[in-house]
Amino acid sequence: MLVALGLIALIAGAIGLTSFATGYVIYIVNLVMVAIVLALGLHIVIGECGQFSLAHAAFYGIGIYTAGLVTNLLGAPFWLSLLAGGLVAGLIGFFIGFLSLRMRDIYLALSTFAFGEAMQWLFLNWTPVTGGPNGLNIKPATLFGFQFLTDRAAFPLVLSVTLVILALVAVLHVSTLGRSLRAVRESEIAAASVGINVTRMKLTAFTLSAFVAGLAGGLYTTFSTFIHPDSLGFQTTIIILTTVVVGGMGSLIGAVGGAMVFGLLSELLRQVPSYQEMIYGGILILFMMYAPRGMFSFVGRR
Amino acid sequence: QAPAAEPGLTATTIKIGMFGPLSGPSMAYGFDVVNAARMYFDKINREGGIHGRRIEVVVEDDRCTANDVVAAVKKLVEQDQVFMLNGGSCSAPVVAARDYVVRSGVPWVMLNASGDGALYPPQPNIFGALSISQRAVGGSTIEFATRQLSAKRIGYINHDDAYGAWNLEAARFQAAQNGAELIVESINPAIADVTAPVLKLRAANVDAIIIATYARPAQLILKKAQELNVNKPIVIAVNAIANLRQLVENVGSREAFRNVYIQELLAAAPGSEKLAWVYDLYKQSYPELAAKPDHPQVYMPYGIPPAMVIVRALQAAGPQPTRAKVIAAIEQLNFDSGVMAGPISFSPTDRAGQKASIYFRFDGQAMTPVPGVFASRWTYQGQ
Amino acid sequence: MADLLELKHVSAGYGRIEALSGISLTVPEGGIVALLGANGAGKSTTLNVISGLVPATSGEVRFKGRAISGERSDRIVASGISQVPEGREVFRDMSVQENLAIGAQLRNDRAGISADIEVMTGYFPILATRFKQMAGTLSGGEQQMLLIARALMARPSLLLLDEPSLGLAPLLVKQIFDIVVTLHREQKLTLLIVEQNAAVALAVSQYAYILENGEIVAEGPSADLANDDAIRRAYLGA
Amino acid sequence: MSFDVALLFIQQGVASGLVTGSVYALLAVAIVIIYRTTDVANFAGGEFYMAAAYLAFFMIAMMALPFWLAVIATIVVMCIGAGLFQRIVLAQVALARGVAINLVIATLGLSYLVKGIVRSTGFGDTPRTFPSVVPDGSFTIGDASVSYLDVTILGAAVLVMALFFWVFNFTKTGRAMRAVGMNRRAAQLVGINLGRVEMMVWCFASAISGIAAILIAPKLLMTAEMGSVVTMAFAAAIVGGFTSLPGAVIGGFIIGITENMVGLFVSSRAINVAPFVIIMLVLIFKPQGLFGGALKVRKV
Amino acid sequence: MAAMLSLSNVLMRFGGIVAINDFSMEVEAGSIHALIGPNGAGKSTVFNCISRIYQPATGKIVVRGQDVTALPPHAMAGLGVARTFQNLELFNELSVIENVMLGAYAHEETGFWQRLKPRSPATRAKAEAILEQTGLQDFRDVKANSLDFGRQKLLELARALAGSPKLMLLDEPAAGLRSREIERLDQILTDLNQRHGITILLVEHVMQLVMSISNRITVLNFGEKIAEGTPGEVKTHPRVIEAYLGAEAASHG
Ligand SMILES: Nc1ncnc2c1ncn2[C@@H]1O[C@H](COP(=O)(O)OP(=O)(O)OP(=O)(O)O)[C@@H](O)[C@H]1O
Ligand SMILES: Nc1ncnc2c1ncn2[C@@H]1O[C@H](COP(=O)(O)OP(=O)(O)OP(=O)(O)O)[C@@H](O)[C@H]1O
Ligand SMILES: [Mg+2]
Ligand SMILES: [Mg+2]
Repeated sequence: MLVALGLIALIAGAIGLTSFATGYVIYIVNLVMVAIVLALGLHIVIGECGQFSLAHAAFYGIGIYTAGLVTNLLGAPFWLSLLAGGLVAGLIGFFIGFLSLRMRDIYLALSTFAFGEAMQWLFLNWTPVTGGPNGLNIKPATLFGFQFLTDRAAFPLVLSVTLVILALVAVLHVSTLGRSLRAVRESEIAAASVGINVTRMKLTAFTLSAFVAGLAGGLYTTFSTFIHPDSLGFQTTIIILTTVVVGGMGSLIGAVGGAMVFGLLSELLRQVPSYQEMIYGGILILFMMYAPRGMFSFVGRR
Repeated sequence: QAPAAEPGLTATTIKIGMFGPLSGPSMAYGFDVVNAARMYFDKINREGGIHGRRIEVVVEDDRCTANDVVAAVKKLVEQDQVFMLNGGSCSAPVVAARDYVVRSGVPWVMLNASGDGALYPPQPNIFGALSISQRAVGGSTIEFATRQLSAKRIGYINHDDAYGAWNLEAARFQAAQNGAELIVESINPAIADVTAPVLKLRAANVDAIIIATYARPAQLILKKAQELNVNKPIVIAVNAIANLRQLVENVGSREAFRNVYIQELLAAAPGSEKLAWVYDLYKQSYPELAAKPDHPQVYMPYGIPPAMVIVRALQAAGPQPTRAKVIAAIEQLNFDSGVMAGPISFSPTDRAGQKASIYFRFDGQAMTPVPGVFASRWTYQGQ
Repeated sequence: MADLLELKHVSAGYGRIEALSGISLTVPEGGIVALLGANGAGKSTTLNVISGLVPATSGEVRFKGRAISGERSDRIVASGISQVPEGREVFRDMSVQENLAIGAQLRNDRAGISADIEVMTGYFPILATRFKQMAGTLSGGEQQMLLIARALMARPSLLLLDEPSLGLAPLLVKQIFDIVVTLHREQKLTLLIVEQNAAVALAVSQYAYILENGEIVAEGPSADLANDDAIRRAYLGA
Repeated sequence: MSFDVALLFIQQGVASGLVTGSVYALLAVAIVIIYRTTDVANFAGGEFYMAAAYLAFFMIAMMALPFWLAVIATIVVMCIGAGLFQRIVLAQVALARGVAINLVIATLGLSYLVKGIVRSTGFGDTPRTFPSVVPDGSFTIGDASVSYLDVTILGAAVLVMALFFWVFNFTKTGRAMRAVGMNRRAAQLVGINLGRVEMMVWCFASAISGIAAILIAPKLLMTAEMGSVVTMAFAAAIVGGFTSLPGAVIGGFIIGITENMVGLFVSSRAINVAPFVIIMLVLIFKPQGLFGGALKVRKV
Repeated sequence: MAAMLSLSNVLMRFGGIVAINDFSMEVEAGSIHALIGPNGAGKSTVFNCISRIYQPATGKIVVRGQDVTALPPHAMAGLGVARTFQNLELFNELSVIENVMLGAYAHEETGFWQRLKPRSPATRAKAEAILEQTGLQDFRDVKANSLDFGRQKLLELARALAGSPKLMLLDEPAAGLRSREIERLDQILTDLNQRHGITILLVEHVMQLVMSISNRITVLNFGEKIAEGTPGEVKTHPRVIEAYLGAEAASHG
């Protein structure tokens, strides 16, 4: 109930936003929504299934490049590019999940970390496709021949896609599938004993998580015109991970709230340049010391 | 655009939006560059401003990441309603703001970003390369190696990033023109062990080695070259090595400097008479910063020429400036800053301001200028 | 006989849950005291408060006449209290031998330690045959024996046993209680035993407390309790 | 490529790789010790190393302390600093019922904090060095040229690693550390002072980082970003199995040598990606790393 | 009567240790069969082989006529085999009801899209009923790991029940329970067996329970079968007394 009310307030606020906010504010809001989708993707694999994946930025990047190229080369409408980004990322996520199946805990985390680093290298060096170190210029997204040239124009698009993804992840959370993912997180042996195919669940989580990260990438291309491999490294993964953990691991509200709070925080911190690293570090430490279960843990876990 | 009111303009002020890395890992590339431009604007204000208007600056941190550069630019343009932009120290991320700036029509003069990706193909309202463009760096070093050092086989170590891709393009062009062979080793700026590139160049028996990297890898390479007994001439391209004593200390021995040349973009060696006013002004403007170790940062003087460009263009645009007038005025500029090695000039088809560099021979103690100018011949040919 | 251990109005809990509400009990020097009660009554919590693993929210624990509540668990072990916890808490990736040795972490007499390891493998011969095996792969009963042996390695003056018979074969239950009684007799070891198997517990102990929902609801000499009808029905089966 | 050149490449590549590898190995040992005892992947490992280098620099170059005094002071200060971090921050995280990932994020916070502090001193921008332990100069083994500094780094690293290996596996303190890593409750019940052992672990690990910094800063130079080599240390630890000290050491050497071989025989561009490709290959074929033991089914 | 479960010549090794050696047994459908033996005899290992967590070196395991020796662990629930664990394997951070609902997993609709449907009311109702039956209804929304040990054991049983099993493998369900609760467990198991026709294979050290409810008992020692028969036969078997029961316990009875 609380959640539904909050959501409605959020949507209303967001729509009100377009009428009076500057393009800059809308840009930030768009970025925050991409961050939300990224956090939701990571939530699926870490929060629900308990598998540590540290390659989220790589899947995000795959989504961006795929969507960007589909837009650039085929002139495809935005939803096709978006979906393409999600699907390619999901496919590669499936493959990586498959390779990582035998690994556990820290080994799994670190092998995906290595994959992420390798992907960033690939983005930087596969010049004919990604533009390599020059970055890739992305043509504006289109729908029915209409071009989304500004943040304001793209905003309704970004908002609706975000809401749809949020709804899907929420459904996942309350569904049997979600419950069985959590069972794998809690005890693989017990999960198997009640008939859950642990391998398939892990693969599903990996694939869905990468798919959602790819969608986030596609979403990014609807209001951004340029991507550079520098933005797709471990730093980015860490930021997403941080939002999920500080928001509250395993909680949907945590993932969304964490992404919002940290997205805005990051923007606010730009105003205190010389101290921002220290402040950011300090905030992380304090949150872990006094609210390790998440800044929204008091709202109740969902 | 409504002719009545240009944004950022009042009868007494003109608002300029500045941005650069004021924090984080890339801070060294731009923090003091922003400060330098700012102190120059202050100086102009003290001297009466421009056509009776004071320059007002709004500064944003861009963290040298693409998303933050774009956020900073959008905030300056849409929220702060600045008249024009003056910012950007990191090459790859500034490109991210290109399309937006072009669409919004705001004049943008970069700080020290080489920004080749935003300068080629030329855009109507974007100007940059006020320290130098990477294309110019690459071409110039090859010119120097072939003409001055008579090298036929040239070892070329650059970064695997945007910086490196741009300077390599012009280096290849110039090498082909001058009939030299280029052996390229592209490394990651975060490299720890430079044995491989150096040893490979030694084994390839090159006549000279050009190092077009940041300071740390450049110093590691110099040191490694000494350890591996490479006795060919080494040219260090623009890379922020200003403190030459520190350079020698880091490399570990004067031995390593038997045959080393250093490319310089400033009009004279840092610390020389000619640039003294810049450093004095810095001390005056920022006494607290100046008291910190390593301040001003190496790139600090690079902030002056962009500020000069803006001041001159505003002066030329007359008492009723518009963005269009300012853009037209910048296109016409051609002046000697006294800070950079060569003149600063733009044209309707060329948005890169400064192309010249000079060379010193450095023996670990003394710097001896090498006479002559070594220019890049690469030009933008369309895509 | 002097009281070795004394709990005065001790309360403790987990977050909002109160697991113990002001219980008082005493364990005389050289005695065997049993603590009985249903699942969730707070028996393990009591032992953990004594061992310093769970802080008491109020009340006082005194050992050898000295207040030990609030002290760090290693200090409490050093003062002579060892616990055999429930839940098979062995060091899974250490060998049986190392598990025994680490029981004597606070001792420095090398010779004494290796002698004691001999003594333990005398009490529990199966441990000798598993000496180099990782403790995590032992069977449940083997782990239980290892835990008792490990606790004894500290040469405690008071041993807290949390359900020592749990998961043990009947023969072994008997053996373990025999050993416990032997230790009590030979080494003057004082014991506080938490046990589901009330019959056994009442048989070996001299005095017993019965805990319900964090409160002591009955106490008395074990023999008396064993003959009390209500107690019989509740704890000893038909 | 001629045979002679290939031979030279191999010799020099191995020689240099061993030295760089020993750097990775030292930092990897610090990471593994912490991971094994407290379950924390220490993201601030690189910043410990960076902070130690600046401390030493400050004492040697700015305060002109005698070299050995500065070395000892650096190690002591590092040890105390990391110990306090454990005691004040991590203990509180645990007290607030934080799990491993919370501790990891706390170390991440520390790493930002330390970087911010170092940068705000103004020292972070220019690459720096301080006098090395040994004189300049080099000699050759076969075709490979090796500097005295390199040999010292390698020797000292091996010594330090052997020492910590011994402490960890064969002393009472080490046994307590391992016990804490396996079962904290049980460790308390046998009389281990949890707080002290954990503090000691952090202290040890940061002392190792300190030693690494003093050895290596003259070779790799210092910047506020120098901590990024810890990525390679992580790579080394993973390849070696992440819970094994000898594994971390061998992993370090493997990474160091492979970097050079890839640089020499494939491309300099590929140097920085090589470790990650190795990680993936190793983990695909041995999911627990080279020395992480067999993949165990948990007994139920 | 048909065999619910049969093991033939199963051998399981860990490194050098032979945990089960050439072991065969049959569990009749509809019976309560106990597997007892000293600690470390290999009882849990037998369970782990049946539920496919361990792969025996040789031998064959047949459940309801189907050879399962090569099946993956998760396939067993679908065949109607549910189990509990000696040292507890609960979904610790999930609520009690979620734990029980997961027990019914194998019988819910399969397929990706069907599983995306929000919680099925049928499963929930079933879970509620089982909570009622096991007396856990007051703890419905409590996290599994904040229950006390005894109730955690009960929850494992409830979870296994939710799978509507034909065969239940119970590894020491009475450990940690006091007599009155053991009596209750006795009733529950008898009820399951007689009213619901569930076959039960029971590993247990509490003889009071074993002797009262088992139809048949197999005794394992050092991985080998040393005796098999009715409770009466086993109780008096000299090797069982020597290795497991001890003279006193046997005479009490
Ligand atoms: N870690 C914990 N977190 C929350 N509640 C707990 C925790 N441990 C125990 N409890 C609760 O405290 C109460 C007392 O538990 P305790 O373990 O002391 O009981 P016990 O008498 O030992 O029971 P058992 O015979 O089942 O072991 C129970 O209600 C239990 O649910
Ligand atoms: N994963 C494993 N690795 C090594 N040894 C094992 C493993 N699992 C079991 N064992 C060994 O196999 C033997 C049989 O163990 P098991 O757990 O089956 O005994 P059990 O009969 O269930 O005993 P208990 O009644 O004490 O639970 C033991 O000696 C044990 O150490
Ligand atoms: Mg208990
Ligand atoms: Mg067992």
